[in-house]
Amino acid sequence: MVLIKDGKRLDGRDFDELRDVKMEVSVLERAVGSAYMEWGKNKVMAAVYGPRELHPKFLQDPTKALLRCTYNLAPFSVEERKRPGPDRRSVEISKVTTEALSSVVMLEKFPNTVIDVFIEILQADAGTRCVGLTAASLALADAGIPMRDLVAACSAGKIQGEIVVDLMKEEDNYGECDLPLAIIPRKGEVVLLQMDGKLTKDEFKKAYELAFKGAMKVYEMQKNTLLGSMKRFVGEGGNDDGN
Amino acid sequence: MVLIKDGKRLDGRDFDELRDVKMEVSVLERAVGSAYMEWGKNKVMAAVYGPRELHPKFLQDPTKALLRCTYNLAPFSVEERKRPGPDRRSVEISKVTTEALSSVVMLEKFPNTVIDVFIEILQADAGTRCVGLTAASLALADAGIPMRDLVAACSAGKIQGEIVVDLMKEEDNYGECDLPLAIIPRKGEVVLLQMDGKLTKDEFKKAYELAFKGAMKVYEMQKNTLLGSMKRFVGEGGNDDGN
Amino acid sequence: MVLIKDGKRLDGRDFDELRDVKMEVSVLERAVGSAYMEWGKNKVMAAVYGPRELHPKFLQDPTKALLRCTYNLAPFSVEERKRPGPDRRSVEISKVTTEALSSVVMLEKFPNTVIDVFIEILQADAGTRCVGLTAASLALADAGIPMRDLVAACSAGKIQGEIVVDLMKEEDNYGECDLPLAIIPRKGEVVLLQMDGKLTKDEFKKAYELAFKGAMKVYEMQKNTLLGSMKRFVGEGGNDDGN
Amino acid sequence: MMEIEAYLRKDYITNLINEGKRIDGRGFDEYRKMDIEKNYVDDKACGSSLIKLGKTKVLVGISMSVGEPYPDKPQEGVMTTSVEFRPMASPTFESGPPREEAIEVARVVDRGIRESGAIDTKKLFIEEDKVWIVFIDIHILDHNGNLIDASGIASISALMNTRIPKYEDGKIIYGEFEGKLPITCVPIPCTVAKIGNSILIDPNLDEEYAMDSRLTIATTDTINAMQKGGNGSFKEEEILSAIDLSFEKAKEIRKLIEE
Amino acid sequence: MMEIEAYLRKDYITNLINEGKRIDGRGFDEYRKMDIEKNYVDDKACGSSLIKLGKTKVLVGISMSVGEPYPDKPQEGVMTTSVEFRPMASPTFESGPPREEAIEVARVVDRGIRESGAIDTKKLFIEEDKVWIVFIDIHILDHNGNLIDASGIASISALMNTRIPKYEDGKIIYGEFEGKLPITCVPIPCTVAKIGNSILIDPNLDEEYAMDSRLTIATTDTINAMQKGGNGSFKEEEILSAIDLSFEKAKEIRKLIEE
Amino acid sequence: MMEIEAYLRKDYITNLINEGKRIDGRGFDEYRKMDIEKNYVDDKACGSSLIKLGKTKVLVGISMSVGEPYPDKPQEGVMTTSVEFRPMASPTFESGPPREEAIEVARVVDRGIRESGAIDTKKLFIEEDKVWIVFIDIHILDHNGNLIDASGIASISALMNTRIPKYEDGKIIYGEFEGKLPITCVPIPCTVAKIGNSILIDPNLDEEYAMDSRLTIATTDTINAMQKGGNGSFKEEEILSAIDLSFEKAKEIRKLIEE
Repeated sequence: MVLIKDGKRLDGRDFDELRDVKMEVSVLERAVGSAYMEWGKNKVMAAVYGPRELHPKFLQDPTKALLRCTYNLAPFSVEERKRPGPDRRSVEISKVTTEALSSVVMLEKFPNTVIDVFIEILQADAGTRCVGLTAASLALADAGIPMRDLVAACSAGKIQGEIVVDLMKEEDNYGECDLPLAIIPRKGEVVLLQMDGKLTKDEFKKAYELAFKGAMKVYEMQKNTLLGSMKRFVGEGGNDDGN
Repeated sequence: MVLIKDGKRLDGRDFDELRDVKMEVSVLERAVGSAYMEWGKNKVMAAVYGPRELHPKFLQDPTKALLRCTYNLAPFSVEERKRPGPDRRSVEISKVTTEALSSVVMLEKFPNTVIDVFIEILQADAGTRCVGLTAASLALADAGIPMRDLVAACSAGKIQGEIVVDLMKEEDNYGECDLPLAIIPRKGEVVLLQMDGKLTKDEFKKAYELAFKGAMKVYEMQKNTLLGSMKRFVGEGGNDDGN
Repeated sequence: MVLIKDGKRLDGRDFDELRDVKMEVSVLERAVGSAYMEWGKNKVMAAVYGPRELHPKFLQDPTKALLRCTYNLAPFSVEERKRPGPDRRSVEISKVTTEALSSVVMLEKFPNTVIDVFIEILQADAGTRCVGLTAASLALADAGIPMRDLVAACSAGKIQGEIVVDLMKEEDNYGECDLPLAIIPRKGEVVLLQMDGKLTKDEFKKAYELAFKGAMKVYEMQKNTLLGSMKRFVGEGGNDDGN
Repeated sequence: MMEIEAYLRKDYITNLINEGKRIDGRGFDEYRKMDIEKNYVDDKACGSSLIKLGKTKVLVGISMSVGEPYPDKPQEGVMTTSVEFRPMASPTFESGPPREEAIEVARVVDRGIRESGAIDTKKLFIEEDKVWIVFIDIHILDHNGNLIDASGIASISALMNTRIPKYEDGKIIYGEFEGKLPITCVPIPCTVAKIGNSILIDPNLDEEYAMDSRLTIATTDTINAMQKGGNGSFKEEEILSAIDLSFEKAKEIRKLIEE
Repeated sequence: MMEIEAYLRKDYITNLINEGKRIDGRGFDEYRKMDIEKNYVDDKACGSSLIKLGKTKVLVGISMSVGEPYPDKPQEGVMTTSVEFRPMASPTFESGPPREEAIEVARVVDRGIRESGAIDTKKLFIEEDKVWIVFIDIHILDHNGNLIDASGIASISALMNTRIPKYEDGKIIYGEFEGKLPITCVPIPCTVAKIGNSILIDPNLDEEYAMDSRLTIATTDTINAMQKGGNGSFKEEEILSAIDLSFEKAKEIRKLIEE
Repeated sequence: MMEIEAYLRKDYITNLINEGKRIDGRGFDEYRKMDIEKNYVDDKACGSSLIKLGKTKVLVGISMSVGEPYPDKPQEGVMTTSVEFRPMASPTFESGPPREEAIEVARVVDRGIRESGAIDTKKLFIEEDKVWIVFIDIHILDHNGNLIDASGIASISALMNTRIPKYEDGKIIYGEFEGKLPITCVPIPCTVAKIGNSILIDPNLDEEYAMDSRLTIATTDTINAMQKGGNGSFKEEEILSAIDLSFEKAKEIRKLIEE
């Protein structure tokens, strides 16, 4: 399958160009915090419950909260129906997502509790773990959970010998490598990194830089989204707004 | 398949005629209360345990007992072996049975406890949920659990355009509609009602009346059975009985 | 399949001859006690954890420890891969192994606790439950758990009409009967006995005696192994040993 | 288990209902605002609909695959309905296999569609031993009451916009389509709750806490499925009037989703 | 876990046994009253038997279906034995998959039947890759001790009255039958309990609480299966006398079920 | 959950590392003593290796069976990797299905082998719809740290000594072999831990308690798989130097297992 033609990718993007990204917070009623994202054809929802008491009690940690992220692919989110329930891939993604977010959430403020983060992939088109993690980070902020920073994610990869950012489905399927990355932007450090395929060290460096820059763009969007949400909130509560 | 011939059903019954029904209580040694029923070819046993302490503790309700009914179809109770373990149908029947009985059992008398009702379908021939519920009601009475009333059940349905009471297997398989009903006879109100198939509102009314009357007949049998059991009990304990 | 030729078995053994047996204790770092055995082509490891507090609490017995043996066949231990996880055979072997060891372990010394014994069959070639039980007994001794005696095991069986000791795989597959036996040697009594196949009473007596004598040989090896281990321990700790 | 707050809320709602009022100001025979976004999972699912019923949000996706028919109906396609109470939707939902509440929703929705013959399964035959399997997956995203109606309405809406993928040489070509799923009628479930002596339609979450029992009636031009739930009881006349109300409301909703 | 009352009961039983008495007055070599109702599930199962052994009640049903043979025995039918400790039967039984006690009963009953060759599985071959599967489903209804014997006796009794359904054009015609299941012999399990230094047959529930160990021996004209259970031990002479007792009792029971 | 002792140990290790020392005296770029026993399960498995990495013990066995290919790769064999954290290996491991830690080990090991193309799966085609399935079963026996490297190294070592059984008339003849499993390259995973500001290779159990995060890099002549774990973070330069270290160490280990 031809993935690059005349220096452009299948959907016309440049090598360092992200797909369209949309973000929204406070999209659910019951959850304490929530977020919705569209990223290319991906559609993802994230919700936060807690901090709440952890049961059974012997799992409680008197020094900090337990963070528990659950990544789930809806049966209809992919072309060939996915059987409900966690498979090994979902369990692994849940684990690395939990670890990435644990680096920023101030868990020490809520001993003996659990904070649950649920990520639902409603439509999947490559890069879902990056979208899910980015949305989860927004949902935590929306829930008012204190964090040292946001987590922003983006992937890079290699297709037809070229290093490009933010693979879409066809690029993921027929490409040579995928490298999802998540960062804590203020420190500029990596909290999620996975990779599979074939890369030399130099190619890795290039892919790393593209993914990093992509994540920084995502971070700006996250901040704007949360700012917008706060403005709306201030506006709604204030006297000078006619809406 | 011809279900009605010369105004009679396959087994010679009239449209408003029940199959043969047999009832017995105190049939098991270990259970606190128990009942056995034959209804047509159906053979059903019900047993009650409790009120007993509910574990784990966080499930306890300090204002009332938890009632928990479990409907189970034995593997050999149907022609094509049923795999052991609850399927979705059994889970649903257990739920509606629990709700129907919750309307009469004085749960408020036994806070923090659980009352378990186990229904075993040993041979199945249509209408098992009605038989099971009727037997469960007897077993609860046999266990001495205080109740506001008994629950009596009966189904009606539509076969070859006719509304008839108490479908047997062939009528259920080849008929157009099944409507199981359970009532609390003294108030004359409905505590279980399910239906699937096709019925106009008028047909529904007719089916409802047939099922209701059927359930009232079953109620009379229940009372006689319990009365017989009590008499036997009094008789056994008394001096004037030579048995 | 010809199992006996010129009065000798497939591998050249006499009817009352055991396969080669090797034993070793303290083979694992994390476990409190452990043992490794080779017996013919069987390779088996056993490990002991505990006594440790038993959770959930309502399982605790204030009068004694709970002993819990788990027998597990590694997927690659047999020619046709075994699916991971306990099957009914493993559950049964775990149960009879637990019962056999419960007869000697001084459970009354450790109320409210659990002692876990894990048996891993790494390569299987008939008689694994005997090897596992023998190794488990060594691991318990290695863990310093007080016992009234060791448990030693050995099987006998019938092949081509002859009663022989310690069946190997081909003999088990094509033979007429298998009889695993475990004894507490000092009392000379039986703590594990299973059998399937066809045996007259006289054949049973003969098989019983062969298995019993086999188990007594195994018992001698167990004692030597533990003695060797203790000597090594004394030697390592003492001043007069240059190693 | 119910807590003090739940009891107080139940009392409050019940008193309100006894005064003829609902907490959100609706009439007793009035649904919450219903908003249906068709083809929400536009690129991957064969059909889908996202419903917002008040603050309840349910997403239904339809997947098509090829499999074996039931032995007793060798010439017909198969439909199967699953509900997942995603833990995102409520603090009381847990990860894991569906519990009895979710199974009940799945089975009631399934019965309405199946018994009305809404899917023309005879047209889903491919060749001997091969038929289309229609998977209806109901994903509860935000639980604010009346999950049965939201699920049932979103399901039939999703089925109505479902396309059948191309099938060639024993393989499904996802992303290419051969035609629409044949739908013969539009079954709509309507649920009423009984609180005290009042019957009201489309209970919200607070009203579900307060209700003694509920009755769902799925209709096309006939009744196709009924399900009573809850620990309370119904009088005959209550049932009959609920039937009338169900036929009437179903007509309105049918218009909405046929747009 | 054992409670005070259980300890007291155990003491009481043990003392009684030491005095040569059983709590229900039986001799040490005496079974409880045994009552077998054949064809209990007369209309649906292929075979069945309800046994009452004292107050223990076990129902065994036999189902027949068509499936693949084991690869190493391509010409033979298959049998499989399952036991369910229904929660109805005892306050200590729970819903859920069989636990180790139930698995042990299933496997011991299975071995007695399988190793004796009681079912002539070679006659259950249909055609290449198709053989009859015989499902033995043991349903414990009331647990008052000695479930192995009750289950094993009811199982062989049920097998003896099992009919093979008609099989035509690749389909089983339930309700019509082609003949009886071929049974070659009648394996009977006998269980003794050891309490103190006494060996007694057919322990009831109280005696099971008090026993140190038990030994089951399933026999036809030879021994076919043995299983020692419990935390205690047996002497050789105890085992040998249990074998004699098992052969003798099996003869009596065989007469009863062959009636 | 972590206990006081764990915190103290973590402190102790961290301080030591900050002083440039490791608890077992190794250099930061030094593996523990590695001992590989090939063909450990010599008589039953198709291939196997027992690795001792310091006091960590992992046994990998390879089983071969015949099954269907993946629909999208009908001409290629299949590999599948499973890890069992046997409860024997650590007081914190429990019986039951693999938990997330075990799944992560399995998936990281799997990716290193799969992405490097180490198994020439195209040579595992048998006939239409029939290919060899290669089962890699990783059995953790004694957990003293760095399970990913121990598992990955033992896996490729086991694969390198795996033989393909004979396959005749649709049946596998176990015990007879047709040739060796075709292996094209030797992927080796190397794991570094970050403790404070130090990066050190092959963390032992104590160091795993103390580490903030870890990074695994599996290499052949290119990088084939990477996995960051733990709640901490990595700087770019730390990742780049870990890559260099991984290439270098993999070469040494490759020699060891190719012996």
